Amino acid sequence: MNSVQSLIQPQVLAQIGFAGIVALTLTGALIAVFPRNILYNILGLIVCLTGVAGIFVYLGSPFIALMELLIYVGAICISIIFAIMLSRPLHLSLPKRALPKVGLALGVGAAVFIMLSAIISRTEWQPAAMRSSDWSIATLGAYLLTRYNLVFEVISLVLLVAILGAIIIAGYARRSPS
Amino acid sequence: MTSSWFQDPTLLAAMLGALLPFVSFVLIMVFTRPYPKLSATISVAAVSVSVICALFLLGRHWHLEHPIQYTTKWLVSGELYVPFGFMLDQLSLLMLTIVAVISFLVQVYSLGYMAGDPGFSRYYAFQSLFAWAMMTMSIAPTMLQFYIFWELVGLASYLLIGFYYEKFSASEAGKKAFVMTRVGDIAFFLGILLVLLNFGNLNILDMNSVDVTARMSPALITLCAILIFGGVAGKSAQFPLLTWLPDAMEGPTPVSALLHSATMVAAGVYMFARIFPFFSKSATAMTLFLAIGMITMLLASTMAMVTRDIKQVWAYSTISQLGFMVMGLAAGSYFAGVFHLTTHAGFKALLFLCSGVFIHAYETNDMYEIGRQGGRGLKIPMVCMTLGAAALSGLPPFSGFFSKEAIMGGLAGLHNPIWLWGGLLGAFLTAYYSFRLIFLILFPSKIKEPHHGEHGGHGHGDDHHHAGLYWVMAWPLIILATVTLVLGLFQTPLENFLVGHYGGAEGHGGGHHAWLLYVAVGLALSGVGLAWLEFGRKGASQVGFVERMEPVKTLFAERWYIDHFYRLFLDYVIYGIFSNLFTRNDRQVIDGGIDGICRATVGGGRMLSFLQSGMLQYNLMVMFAVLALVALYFFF
Amino acid sequence: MMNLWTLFIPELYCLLMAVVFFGLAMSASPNPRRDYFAALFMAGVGVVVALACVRLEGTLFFEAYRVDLFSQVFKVMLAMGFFLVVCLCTELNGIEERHHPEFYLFLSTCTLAMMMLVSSVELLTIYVALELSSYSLYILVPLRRGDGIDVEAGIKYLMVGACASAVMLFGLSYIFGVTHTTYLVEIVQVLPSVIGTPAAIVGLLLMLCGFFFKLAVFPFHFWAPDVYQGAANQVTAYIATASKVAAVAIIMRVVALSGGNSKYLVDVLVTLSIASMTLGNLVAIVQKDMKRLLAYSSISHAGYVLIGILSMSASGYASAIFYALAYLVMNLCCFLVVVKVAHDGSDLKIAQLAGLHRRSPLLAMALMLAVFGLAGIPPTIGFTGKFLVFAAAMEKGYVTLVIIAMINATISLYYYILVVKAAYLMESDEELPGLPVSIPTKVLTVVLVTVMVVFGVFPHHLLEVARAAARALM
Amino acid sequence: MEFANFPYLSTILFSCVVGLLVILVIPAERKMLIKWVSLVFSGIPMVLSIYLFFAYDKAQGGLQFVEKVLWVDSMGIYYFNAADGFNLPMLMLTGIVLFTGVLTMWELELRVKEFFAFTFLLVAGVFGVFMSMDLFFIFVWYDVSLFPMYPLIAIWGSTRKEYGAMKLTIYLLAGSALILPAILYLFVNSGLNTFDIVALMQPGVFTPFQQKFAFILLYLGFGILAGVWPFHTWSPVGHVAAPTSVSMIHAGVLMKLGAFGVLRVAIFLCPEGWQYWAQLMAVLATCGIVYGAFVGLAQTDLKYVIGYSSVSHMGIVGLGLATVTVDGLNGAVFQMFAHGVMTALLFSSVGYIYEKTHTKMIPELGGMSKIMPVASGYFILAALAGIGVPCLASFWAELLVFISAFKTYPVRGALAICALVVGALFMLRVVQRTFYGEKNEQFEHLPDLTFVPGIPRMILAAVIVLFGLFPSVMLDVIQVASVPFINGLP
Amino acid sequence: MNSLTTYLFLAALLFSLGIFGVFQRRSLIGMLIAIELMLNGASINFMAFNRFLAPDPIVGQIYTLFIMGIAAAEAAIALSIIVAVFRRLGSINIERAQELRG
Repeated sequence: MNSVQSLIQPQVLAQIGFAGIVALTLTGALIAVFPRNILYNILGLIVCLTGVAGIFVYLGSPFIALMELLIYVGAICISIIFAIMLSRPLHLSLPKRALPKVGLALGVGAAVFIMLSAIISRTEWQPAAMRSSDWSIATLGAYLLTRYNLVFEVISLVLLVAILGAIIIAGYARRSPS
Repeated sequence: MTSSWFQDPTLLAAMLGALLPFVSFVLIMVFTRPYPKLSATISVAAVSVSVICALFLLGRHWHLEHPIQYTTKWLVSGELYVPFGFMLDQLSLLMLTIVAVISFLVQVYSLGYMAGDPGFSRYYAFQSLFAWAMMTMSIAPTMLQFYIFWELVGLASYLLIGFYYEKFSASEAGKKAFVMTRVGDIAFFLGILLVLLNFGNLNILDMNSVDVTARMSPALITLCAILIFGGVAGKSAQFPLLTWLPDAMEGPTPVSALLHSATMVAAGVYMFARIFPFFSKSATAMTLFLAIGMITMLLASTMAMVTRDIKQVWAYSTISQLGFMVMGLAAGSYFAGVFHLTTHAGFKALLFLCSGVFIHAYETNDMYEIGRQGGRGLKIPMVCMTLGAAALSGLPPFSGFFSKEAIMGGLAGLHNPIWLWGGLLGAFLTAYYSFRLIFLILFPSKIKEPHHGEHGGHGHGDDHHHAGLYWVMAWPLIILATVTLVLGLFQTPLENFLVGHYGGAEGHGGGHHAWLLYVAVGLALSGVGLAWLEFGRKGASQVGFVERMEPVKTLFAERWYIDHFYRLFLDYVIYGIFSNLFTRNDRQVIDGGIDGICRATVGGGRMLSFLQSGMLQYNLMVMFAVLALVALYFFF
Repeated sequence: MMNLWTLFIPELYCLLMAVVFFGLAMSASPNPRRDYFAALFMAGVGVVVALACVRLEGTLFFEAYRVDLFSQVFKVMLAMGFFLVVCLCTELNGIEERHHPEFYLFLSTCTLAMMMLVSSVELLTIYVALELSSYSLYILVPLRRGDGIDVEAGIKYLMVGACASAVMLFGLSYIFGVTHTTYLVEIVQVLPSVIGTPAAIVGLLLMLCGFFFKLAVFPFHFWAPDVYQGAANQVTAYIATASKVAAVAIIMRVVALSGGNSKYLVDVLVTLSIASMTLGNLVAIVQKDMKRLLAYSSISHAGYVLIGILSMSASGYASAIFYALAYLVMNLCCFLVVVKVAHDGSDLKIAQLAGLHRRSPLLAMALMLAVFGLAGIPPTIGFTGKFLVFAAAMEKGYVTLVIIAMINATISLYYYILVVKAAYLMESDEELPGLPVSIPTKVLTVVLVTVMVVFGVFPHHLLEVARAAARALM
Repeated sequence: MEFANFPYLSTILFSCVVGLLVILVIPAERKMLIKWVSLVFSGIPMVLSIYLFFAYDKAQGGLQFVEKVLWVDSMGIYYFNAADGFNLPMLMLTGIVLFTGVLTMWELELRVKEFFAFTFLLVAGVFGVFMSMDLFFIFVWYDVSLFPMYPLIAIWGSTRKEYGAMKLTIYLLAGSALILPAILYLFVNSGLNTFDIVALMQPGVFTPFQQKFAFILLYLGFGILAGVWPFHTWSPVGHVAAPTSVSMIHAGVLMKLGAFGVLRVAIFLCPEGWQYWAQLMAVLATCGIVYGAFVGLAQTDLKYVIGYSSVSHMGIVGLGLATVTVDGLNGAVFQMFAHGVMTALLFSSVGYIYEKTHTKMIPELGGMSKIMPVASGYFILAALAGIGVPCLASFWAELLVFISAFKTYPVRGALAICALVVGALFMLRVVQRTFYGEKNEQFEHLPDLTFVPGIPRMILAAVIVLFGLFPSVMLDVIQVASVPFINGLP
Repeated sequence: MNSLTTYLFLAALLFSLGIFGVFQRRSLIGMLIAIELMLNGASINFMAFNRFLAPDPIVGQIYTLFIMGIAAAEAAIALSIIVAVFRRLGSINIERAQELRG
């Protein structure tokens, strides 16, 4: 009983939830990376991104979590799926694995991870002396229109360029020569 | 100095005499090469002026008290001061006169001998060059100037030996002469460098002064003397550098007469005499020179006994006489050596010019052949040559007799009798081989009959023209013959003139041993007699006693295999080992190394370009691996 | 406020250009001449505008954007690069005619992005500007009319670029974590004190990766040869020149953050610099394709520029600025020849240069000078650049580095000479007609050559500008 | 402008540059015009350089005809030209060889415009190095003089020309890979922020260690161009490949650039380094002398022979520099001059023979004296100069070098002197095989050198003989520089 | 457990997995997906620093927001090029794209 009660205590629940979300994220990531079928990968990515959204919630920003779901899961993943679906045979090709390559990739990936872990563990992360606790979305909006005004403008240009480019490259102009 | 240019006749004469031939050389080379007559005229005119100047100087300074020196700056570098100038003393005046006179005679003779040769102008240019170099050398005030013109004399010799450059043997002989004398010259150069560095001065008078012993240790003097003697050995064809001289006979005969008997090769002996006091400060060196002189003399005599080539005989005899002079000087008889040099110049030039007439007439060098073709028909040369041979053999009353006796006297004054015996043996051999030649031409075993006339029948050009040429050649012979006849009588005035200077230098004449006189003449006569027995008398087999002993003959004919040794040395050591090795090293190690580096670089590029395999993912792996490594480096 | 907007004029002008081309892209019928002249005119004006603004100073957008001599000098270079690339577009045969307006459009946006990049002093702005410039180029590369190597080049470019930008982003996050700020001004104050901590230094390093990618420094160079070869000649010219210049600028800004007292960072930069030089030069030796060769040469030049930067002194930065300009001019000169010789827009093999001295002596001479300039032979600006860079490194005592760099320069000479050999010695197999070179092109060539030589011989004024700019950076 | 301040040196330099520009403007078809323009613009430097040589005030000494303009303020770079006893002979040499080189190539028909343009570029660099007193400019001119070699050899050359050209260019420019770091090292460590040699050569500017370090870099860097053993292999290969006038300029002048660089930069700025490394220099130089002579013995290509003789002769220059004495310096500088003229004459003569017979292989020639006596005569004269025959210019140089070398390094000096025998052997061997002996029938019809084409050879021959007879004309000038320099050594 | 380093490790893991994916997936789309993972790793870092260290909790969020925007643009361009690659090469296997090499 005690143990059950302790289980439903908020911190413990939070811990369990956190663990679950981390597990979800990592599982999703693994699925996104390992299987050879592209559709599994994309589903894995969706799972993973959902997990990341959950982590964002844990990090105190439900707004960003929402955005994550909206933009990543909602837009990016969907566009990938569309790309796969629109170009019919894209998902049919299942390239074989080459073990040496996987091994090498694993090695380099592991090396990078070890390097990052070393950095993380060896660094003394100092919090800022003065910390504001203003998490409101209003402030966020205000920031976007003041300090990050330029970036905000520019990213629209980025998106415009990307869309234009996508249209030109993949769009009407590119009929395959055959 | 400049003010006295025209006021001082001595200086003017010396300058004119020494420099005019150079002017003539330049003029001929640059302007008058296409006009042979003009070239010859210029050259002969120049050398005539030189003769006049030389004789004038000799006459003017017959009673010279102190050497006259004129120097001007030639070059200054730091502490080093190289003057150019003239130093006139008895010895140089004598040498100047000898050179000028013989040059003049030879040039006149060559007017006939070289007539019609396509290289006529060139010949006279080189003759002028030689005259200039030799005369300037004779009157050089410092050893450096001496060395410089010594080298130039060598150059002229090279050019003249190789005058008939189409002939391989001629150009080869020229090269050999140059390189071989240069070996000696290097030693000479090192020697004077040592003197310069230790003594600080190369002025001949200073070197000859007693000062030297104060500034240089005896060992050093010995070393310097031996090194400088290297030059003598090279130029005067002393052992072991003697083999170039016989080959040098490839040049035109007048050249042989001028350079390779009378003047140039005597330069070595002249230098010996020039710094005689310096040399005589080292007893060790003097003994060594004595030995070298004797070896040279005997070796050359043996070689002369077996050759059939008329010029070769005189060439070997030249070597042997030079050896004899060196012996004389090394024995301390300053005057005897120089006197022999003087007389030798006369009779040896005579001998060569005579043989030149024969060679010109019969177009062969073989004495048997000349005899067979009626060589004795050429009266003037025949007579002159006999005179010369007699002088060479030291028969009285010819000049050679006097000078030889002087040297013998010097040798007799030495403690060790071996030198004297060597000298006497040499005298015997000399007489033998000279008269071997004379008798072979005079009394050939059989004569081709159809020969007539005095001037041979090989006929190019008409007779009249030919006769003119013959007389052009004959006059110098007559003059030289006269000199040979009378020069011996001038022994005492010459001795006074020369030795007065060095104040009765150490034991010049030695004692006059009367017995020596008889022994020497007797030996010479017995040499002549032996030659008569074997070659001269009727029905003689005309085969010498040496020629009967095949191995000895071969040994002599092959010049004691000295040349073979040099050839082998050159082929195997210089070409085979050094040159070959270095060349290979150059191509394969040094250049190959460089090329190898280049190839390795390109190869490295090729290897690295495999990184860019087009496999994007491997490239990315490299990228991240490097990144990880770089980051890891931070932790260590 | 009016005053503030004037600071932004060059960027605004680029934006205006982009808008104009956007408008042109809307028009139904392709008209290359019109597009070309519009571009030429506007780019020319752009140079004037950039020059006019060179003396401006100030900050914009809440300190996120700084206009100073440093940034303005680079903006002038970018505008010039843009203009010169447009000059090369007389025969834009590598790209389909109806895409010409888009081509100019993306060039404009890319220039705009780079101008913002050199002025940005806030990490996010830098990042976004960098991405904007990259995306424009990603799109430009596969625009080529061709046989498929363009898309291959495009996807490789994009993949490497995306990885690099992800790495950079990761680095940014560490910087943010360590310094708690994203403003360079504040980072500069904090970072030197914490430069010893792993996160700071590795963060800085990872951040640099994104710029190294732009500059094609080893090991981020893999895209360069493929993209140079795969992209249309004019696009390659742009990538090889303007984008490199911007990368140099931003690397300088970032390296300046470390305050110059991190031995580790210097070591890393030295290593990368040597590796870049060596790899670029060695691999260039075996190249057959002119643009590929230039790609490897640009990799090695990235190494040389890094030498100036890693000196982390005023003279070092000044030399790097000078070098960047020199590189811009010389490379453009090379590409001018490439574009003119391969006027049908195809790839240019080195062997195809054969007979150039006969076909067009002027171009041959320009090529020779440019190539010798790249090799660092006086009296070209390339030599002066190298000289300054090495002098700066020597001041810091990096003797070995300078010697290695000089040896590399010698190696590079080999393949540059091969190019000269092709142009001057080889005779083409078939009789090729003379290359018609129009008057404007001649003028352009002569101007470029003159600039190369004159600034090589009289570097004084240019050097003063570079030094002033470097002081502004510090 | 006052006459006394007339910028002679710049005029020399710029007549080359202007010549280059003018040639670039003339259409390529007008070959005769181009040649005449070249002649005029090469004549100006020759006349001026000879004038300067004789106008130099020996009593006053030091630097004269100084032109100094601040060039790059922040780096302390000056456009600083001046003449002293060391560079006047070199300037004169360059003037003479350039002029004769242009005349030698009078018959050229192939790509005339480019040829003369490159030649002028090359020579401008050479003049620049010789007259400049600023490290930066010395390096600039040095490189400028090197890279035109590539096209000059590769386009107009002969045997294995591309290989030779590439090797030569890369090898020589590799030398500058050592020079530039050294120059920068000196610049940085002086703390004076100037490239002005006069300022940098003040005593005490550099520590002994710095001098030693910089000196060896400079010595090796410049030494490559000077043909220092074992970095000489570019020289034979390059010479064989190069066309006549380029060989002349290259062997005659360019190799001197290396030796001059050692003198002007390395020795001037790092005298202590010089003394420290002199032993090594002497060893390498002696190796070069002996080695060059021996390898020359085995060659069958006329130009290879000359190439190796250059190695040997430049070894003499090196030996002179290694002695750290007045005589050595004098001899080295004189030898640079003498060897320059001599080699130019050799190449010029070989060039003529090659042009007519189309071969320069010794076994294929023979008896050339019979066929072309004048051309052969010039070769033989130069060859004789090469083996150190007295009263030809190089004799004096060798004499001085050997005297000082024998004094300083007896063994090495003696070895080098002994190599003279080998040198004589190999030169005479060449002369014998090529010019003497039976004439080769197939060349019988070939014309000899006539007067007008003979002019350049005549000039060179005259210079050899004149300076051989009157060496003090040259040495008095060199003395003015060398004596104070050696006396000022720490 | 719920500490800064946990998040950082998670981010590093995601990042490394992304790298691994980029290396070993031959499908271009697979690589694109892996790159998204890398970007998310960075995002988590930002959010974590934002939560635990930063003085102003807005900045990290804004970064994350912008990363999403950039990622979207990137995905759009990448996908369009991938489609073009597919049309040209008939495959989206990166190993087919090997024409450019050396």
